[in-house]
Amino acid sequence: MSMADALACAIADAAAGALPDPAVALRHVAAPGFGGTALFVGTIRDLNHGRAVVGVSYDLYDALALNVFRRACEEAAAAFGPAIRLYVAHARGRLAVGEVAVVVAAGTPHRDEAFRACRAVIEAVKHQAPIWKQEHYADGDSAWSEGCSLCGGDAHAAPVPAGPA
Amino acid sequence: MSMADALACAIADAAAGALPDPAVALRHVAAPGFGGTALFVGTIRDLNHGRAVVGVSYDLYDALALNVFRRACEEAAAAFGPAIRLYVAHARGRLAVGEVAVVVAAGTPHRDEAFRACRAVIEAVKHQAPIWKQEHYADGDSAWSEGCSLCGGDAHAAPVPAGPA
Amino acid sequence: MTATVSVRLFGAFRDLAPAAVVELPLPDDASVATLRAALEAHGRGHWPAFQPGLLAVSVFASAERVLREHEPVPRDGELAVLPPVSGG
Amino acid sequence: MTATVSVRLFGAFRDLAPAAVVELPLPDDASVATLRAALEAHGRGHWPAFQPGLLAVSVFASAERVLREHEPVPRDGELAVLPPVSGG
Repeated sequence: MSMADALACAIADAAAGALPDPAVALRHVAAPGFGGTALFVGTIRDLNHGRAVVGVSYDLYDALALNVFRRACEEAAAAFGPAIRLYVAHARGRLAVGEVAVVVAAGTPHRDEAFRACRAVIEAVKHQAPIWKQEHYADGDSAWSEGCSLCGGDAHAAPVPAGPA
Repeated sequence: MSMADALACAIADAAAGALPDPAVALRHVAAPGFGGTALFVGTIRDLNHGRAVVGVSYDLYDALALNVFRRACEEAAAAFGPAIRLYVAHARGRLAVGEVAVVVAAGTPHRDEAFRACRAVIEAVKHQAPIWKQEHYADGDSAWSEGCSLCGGDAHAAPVPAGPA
Repeated sequence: MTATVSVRLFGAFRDLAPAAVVELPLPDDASVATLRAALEAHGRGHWPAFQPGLLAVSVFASAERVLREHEPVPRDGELAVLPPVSGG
Repeated sequence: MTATVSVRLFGAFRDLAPAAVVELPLPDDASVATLRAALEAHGRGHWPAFQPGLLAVSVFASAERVLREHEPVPRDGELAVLPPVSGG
């Protein structure tokens, strides 16, 4: 199997009825030589910082997000492979409480590599991928989440320039 | 929700067509307040220590295994809860390559607790539960796996007495 | 006083006895260590395929827990001998 | 020489311009830092809801990667400004 087949990255368009699917992820990372699969599923919570949440809208810079997903998978494959299969999918659009925002799966011969690769990839998705979350509250208000600055969080980024606060 | 509902442990009888099911595990650990779910799936590999494997038979001491699963879940809930839901299921009987031997899932508000709880529970299943694996090889031979001695591996166990090697 | 205890056999021990259980006469106040010695004597006397080395790395257990070597053998409920485990 | 570059807007910046894109005139040899200054000037001049503090913790990127502050603005392909991210 080629490395290209072994790594799959996707964006699921909620407006078209698609959401990241754990079953698809598990099927993608399965192989007869693999004994361990680790999966992470991120879902929309009904409460954040004490406010009742009724839904979340995700905005993505699709092209760069897919590049970040792919690089995260390649780095995990270099660290925990070469016998490894990885899957990442993230939702775009508006999701309700309990719906799946992100799925990451890693299949490997043994469990330690699967857990570590899965964790490394979800951390990259959370901290490096160009994805923004707008929370919709029960009181009708909406707000973009405070996030994780990419300044300095990526080898490609320069430090934050001194600027107006 | 009571802690009893939050923790589910099961043995799936392969002879009756049942196998641990990741979808059931994910449904069990989902809750509106949870944003992170970690799942581990253990499957039968086609190769072990260089020998071609065609199947594995699992023998379990059911009553004690369920007690060990439950204790492992309780310990993970104490360490990573109280907002946590956990699921463990292990197969009994003969499985083919690729079939699911074990599933562990943990749902929590945030991902770190989910990963750590899932890992802690699968380690307990692997090292403390009374489960034995007989591998069936392509050449027709079968052998019980060398395993992990429970002597000293558990607070309840005494050191191995000096005895014939 | 002596009474018979039943010990369930699992894993590689299961192959030694068709019923996967062995009956052993044991003094009422016997410890788990005494049970271990009795099972070893039985194995050496009755089971050509018996592996004393496997018993040495095995533990005894009830349905609730693994038993300590020096505690008395519980007389209510099940007993089992557990070779090294390999779940998952 | 000066040419216009298009910068895509995401997250909280998306609300500032209906098309979620801003056109900025920029010298051909402009660095990313110069682009940042041009976007800040545009924001202060045109967008009442513009938050300079958010821009200060944002980065510029192409479709391939986050851009360094001192490198020249690439003139082929897309440009975007990325506020702090919150995926997953």
